[in-house]
Amino acid sequence: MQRIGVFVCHCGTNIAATVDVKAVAEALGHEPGVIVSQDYQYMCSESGQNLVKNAIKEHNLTGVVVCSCSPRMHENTFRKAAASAGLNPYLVEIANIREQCSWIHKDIASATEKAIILGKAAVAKVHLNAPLTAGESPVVKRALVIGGGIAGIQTALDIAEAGFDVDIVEKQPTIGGKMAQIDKTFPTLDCAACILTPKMVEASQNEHITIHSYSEVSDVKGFVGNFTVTIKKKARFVDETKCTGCGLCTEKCPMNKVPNEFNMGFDNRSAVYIPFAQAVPKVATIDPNYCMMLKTGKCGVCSKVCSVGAIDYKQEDKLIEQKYGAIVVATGFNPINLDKYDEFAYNQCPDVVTSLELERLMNAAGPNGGTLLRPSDKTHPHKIVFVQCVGSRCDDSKGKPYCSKICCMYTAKHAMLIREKYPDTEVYVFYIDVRTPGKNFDEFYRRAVEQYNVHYIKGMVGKVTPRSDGKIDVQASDLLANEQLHIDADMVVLAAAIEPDKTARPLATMLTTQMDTNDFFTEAHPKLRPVESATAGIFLSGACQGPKDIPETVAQASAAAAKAIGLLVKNSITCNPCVAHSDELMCNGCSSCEKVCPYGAITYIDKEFKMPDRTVAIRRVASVNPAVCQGCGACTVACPSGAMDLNGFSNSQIIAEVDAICK
Amino acid sequence: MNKNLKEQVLRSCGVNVLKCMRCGKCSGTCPSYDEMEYHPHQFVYMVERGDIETLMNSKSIYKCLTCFACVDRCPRNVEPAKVVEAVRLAAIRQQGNNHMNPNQIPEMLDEDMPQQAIVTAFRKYIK
Amino acid sequence: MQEAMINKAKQLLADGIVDRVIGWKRGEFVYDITPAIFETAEELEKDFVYDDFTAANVSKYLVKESKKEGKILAFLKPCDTYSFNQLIKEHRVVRENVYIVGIPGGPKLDAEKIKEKGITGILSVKNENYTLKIETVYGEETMPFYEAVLDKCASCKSKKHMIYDELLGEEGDVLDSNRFDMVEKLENMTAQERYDFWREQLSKCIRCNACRNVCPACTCEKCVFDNPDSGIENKAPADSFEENMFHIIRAFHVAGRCTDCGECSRVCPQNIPLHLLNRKFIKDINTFYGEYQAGEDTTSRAPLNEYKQSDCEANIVHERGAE
Amino acid sequence: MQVNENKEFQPLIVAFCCNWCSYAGADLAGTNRLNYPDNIKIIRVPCSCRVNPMFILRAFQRGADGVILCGCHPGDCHYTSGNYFTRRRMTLLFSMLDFLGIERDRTRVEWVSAAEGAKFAATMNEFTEAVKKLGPNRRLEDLRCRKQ
Repeated sequence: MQRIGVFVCHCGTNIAATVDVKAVAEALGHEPGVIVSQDYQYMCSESGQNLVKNAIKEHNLTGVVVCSCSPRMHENTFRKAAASAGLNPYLVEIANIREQCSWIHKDIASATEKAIILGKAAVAKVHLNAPLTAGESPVVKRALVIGGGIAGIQTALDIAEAGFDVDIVEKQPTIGGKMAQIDKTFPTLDCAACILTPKMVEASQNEHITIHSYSEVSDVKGFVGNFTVTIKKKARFVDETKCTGCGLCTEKCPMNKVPNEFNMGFDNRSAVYIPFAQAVPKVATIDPNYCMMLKTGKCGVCSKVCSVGAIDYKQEDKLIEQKYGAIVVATGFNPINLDKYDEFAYNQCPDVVTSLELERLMNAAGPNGGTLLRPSDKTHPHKIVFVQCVGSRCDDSKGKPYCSKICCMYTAKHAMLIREKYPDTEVYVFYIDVRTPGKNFDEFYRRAVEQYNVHYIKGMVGKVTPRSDGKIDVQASDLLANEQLHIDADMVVLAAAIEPDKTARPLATMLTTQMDTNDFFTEAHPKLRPVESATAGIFLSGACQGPKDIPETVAQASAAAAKAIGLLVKNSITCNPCVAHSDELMCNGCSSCEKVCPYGAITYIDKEFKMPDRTVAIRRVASVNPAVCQGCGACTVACPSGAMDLNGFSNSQIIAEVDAICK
Repeated sequence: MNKNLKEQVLRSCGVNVLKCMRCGKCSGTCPSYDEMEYHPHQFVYMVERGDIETLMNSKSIYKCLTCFACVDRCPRNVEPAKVVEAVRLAAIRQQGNNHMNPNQIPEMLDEDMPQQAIVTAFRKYIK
Repeated sequence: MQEAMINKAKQLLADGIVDRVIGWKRGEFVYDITPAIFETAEELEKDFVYDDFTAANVSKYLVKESKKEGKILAFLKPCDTYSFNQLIKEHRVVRENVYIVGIPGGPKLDAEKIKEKGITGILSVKNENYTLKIETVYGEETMPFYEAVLDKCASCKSKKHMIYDELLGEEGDVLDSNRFDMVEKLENMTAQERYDFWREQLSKCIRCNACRNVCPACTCEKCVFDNPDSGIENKAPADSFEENMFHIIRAFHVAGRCTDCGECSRVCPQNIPLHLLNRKFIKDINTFYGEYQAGEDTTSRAPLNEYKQSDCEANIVHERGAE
Repeated sequence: MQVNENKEFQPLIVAFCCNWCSYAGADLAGTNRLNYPDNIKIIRVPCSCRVNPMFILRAFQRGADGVILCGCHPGDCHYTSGNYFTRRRMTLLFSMLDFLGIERDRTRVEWVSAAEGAKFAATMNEFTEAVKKLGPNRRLEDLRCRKQ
């Protein structure tokens, strides 16, 4: 038998002025199961709470209904009060008779009548409330960072700093990412390598950090605090533990005409290679697409010259399984493919390059040793045209709809560096808008214009035509001068839009995290939870979440680390008990619920059932992980059999409310 | 500003001029640029402002080659050539009573007249 | 065809490829053909039937049968293969335990339509050049074949098998059907006319649950209508609302999963055109969210388990024309 | 439908509001003292996607004259995608009710954010008016309940 207590709050005159609280208490006192019904001036005050607590103890209540302000205001207050009096906090229901009754109605009779109905609905619901206990689930004290660019490195360093083990998975043979390819950074113009490589070394030397380079995540199972991740270590045909990174093999390898991707294909590397001098880990990797030994079985030079015997042509891909409490995604970005923009002649003319290619052309460790030369004839360019917004800010059919954010600043940087080093070179920048929000950013851009005399022209380039004399005709409109220009340039640099790495989408599927239509990971809340994904325990770091420059990336990386640390320091996490649960006897295992769950909280197990005829049947049934479920209830409606129900908002509870209201 | 005219032009070209981000790529790409008093990006902007009579009175509307380079290259699919065509059409429609009246058709019909000629006459007759 | 099927079944049994066969056998009347399990060549010879009245979709039986030991042979018509595929998608059947032989489908006949012509006491029905020669206890009658075709066959959507291990006869094509004509006709009526139409139809419902029991999408371990906790449990409608509710909820539960096999209407003893409710959902799904045919494949997401950010708002229903 | 001339018909309207946006929007309407009719009775659900078509039919069965479902704006769902599923489900359900000849103005989905107290009140005023015009729900009601 239910023993329910009803407590009607006056809220001073807030409620009592338009609702006859005594009448409400009186009416609700006659509801079935209600054995005590009281009203009080301020129910949320200490004495009000004591009234509730005493009634719970005195009448041994099995449920409490408080008719007061919005549950968003004081539900927790009364739940805590109930708990302290020994009643399960989830046996408390609130009827909102202030915001949704007394404050919006003027007529006392009808407001009182409505308040009674709302109270009856709450009483009807509380009849069906079940005591709920928040579950706990342990936290594995280890984090995984996917991607070893500056974002991943920073996140890993910060997590390691807090004393937790952290693994970095990087698909390239070395960590470092895009920043390793960059020459100088804006707006300070310090050397990217000089600030990045110490961090790479720090990461490799940190006792808490394990770097899995040349590896990929191939499977993710589990949930917040307890992920099981399978990492595929691709065969590099070199024993990492033996290789000293001396580089002798790379010098002796006869297959030395492989386009060097680190230098954007402007020079060559050998089939066995170390991407760049400061690579971490500094270990050679054999490229199976080019190695003669692997392809034809004839060669073996590297194995002969290696003094430590690190070369192993028989090496195979290896799968490692590891448990993690938190996962940070830092998969970064790539410039888009420019094939569909014929008008810029990128595929026709070697002297039309992307900005990232220009970084390598200007880099001291690049193909020309830091001297800027035209790729076609290795001559010094005297006129360079920069084109902004190539593929950014486009209609969906023409490119990326978003602003790539970093192009305005790096173009100003390039223009400035070129003017500084080669004052005889004319530099033109065609822009639509110059966007420089950031500390010292606009000053930087103004310096390019005022101090370095870079010609900024408002207008988009319409057509780039390579001419037979080696010059490049750039046709554009100068919108402010209202004229069409032709510039005979020596080089054209395209600020290509950036997009998330191609590995991001399959990864998002494995992680059950959400992505937007551009394949950027979606944050749990755009304002308040910008570094967390909607899936608990998965955090976002760097450009995988949206275009970012280096300082923003590092800031977000540290923020993601802080969030991950906040999770890892806990021994266990308390779960919201208002979660979905499936009645195994009714579940069909049809997978509808799994499809609508935004958190990947539902899995299926094959379970044995004893049938009435004493046989045993194995049936596929859904099982909800209460640590992952957030309690939205999408699955409860997707479930055709009604096996899926939600604690705290069960089908029968809501129907009881409907019935009470519609009586 | 002539609101009806603007509406007519927008309806006949089917272009959403508000999509324009003023990059000027259309004008940067236009082969007739130097022949035109008003350039493709100005067409889009002036139609948006409703300043259509100026365009109609300009020779620019006859200088567009309808090569569609601007349509092809516009990053935001605004399709400026269609706007130019629509203004040109608006100008042609207003050139006196140069439309054939449907009532005039029967007396002009003869066996040999191709169907297409009749349809075309609605647009360009007399001119 | 029947001969070829019996031979195929006997051969597969003899070769040990399958252990059982699900087919059909005749009941009390010639037109009373129901699914049945055969385990030996003798049983097949004796009772296996496949004729113009063999319309029953055996896919649903495979939910149970495929979980038993051994492999079962199932003869599936094109429309049945959609149901089977959908059941694979929902993990309701064990694909490995079923050997599917695709057979040509209908048009199948509706005994009710023959009886409507006043022809009773039917002893046998023969199709001779699309004229039915019907032998009755009162003598021989004839009627045109197409006047006796089942409604579901008259608006057939596909003659192509979506899944099979082996095919008997020729493969057909997906058809351009007129199946939404009646839905459209109803949509064009006024709300009052629609209301009257459905009241008249649904008030005939006797809640025999035939539609639910035959439906290959209704394979729940326990139906919400049998579950006291669901809040809508009811065994028999007490009033007009509950008549409506059962069919609305049932249609909603199979929305996006219904392959439009038409079995619900075929088995309804009261001749309620239940398939129209399902087709309404299919038509809406096609218009609002793009063409979708349940059972066409085994992997795609059902429209109700998916969304696009650009989906239309629910008020599209209110904006569609006047009442 | 005839409306009783003497006494204005007072419809019973059930509003399902998601906890994070619309219920908070309703609270805001209250805080700002924005009136809307007492015909509206709100039921709190965690997300609009928790609302089962059965609940809506149940409300009609028990004598509700209108049901309105409020959730976060598309893209703002607290659970990221719940309201997108709601939108599809309710579109199809409402279309089906319309197909059965139930007056389409008895059902509605409205997106109300936690900041849109004014919109909440306006929506409820408007919806109540619309349902009042339709009169009592005769096409979908449980006769047993009316008899009492």
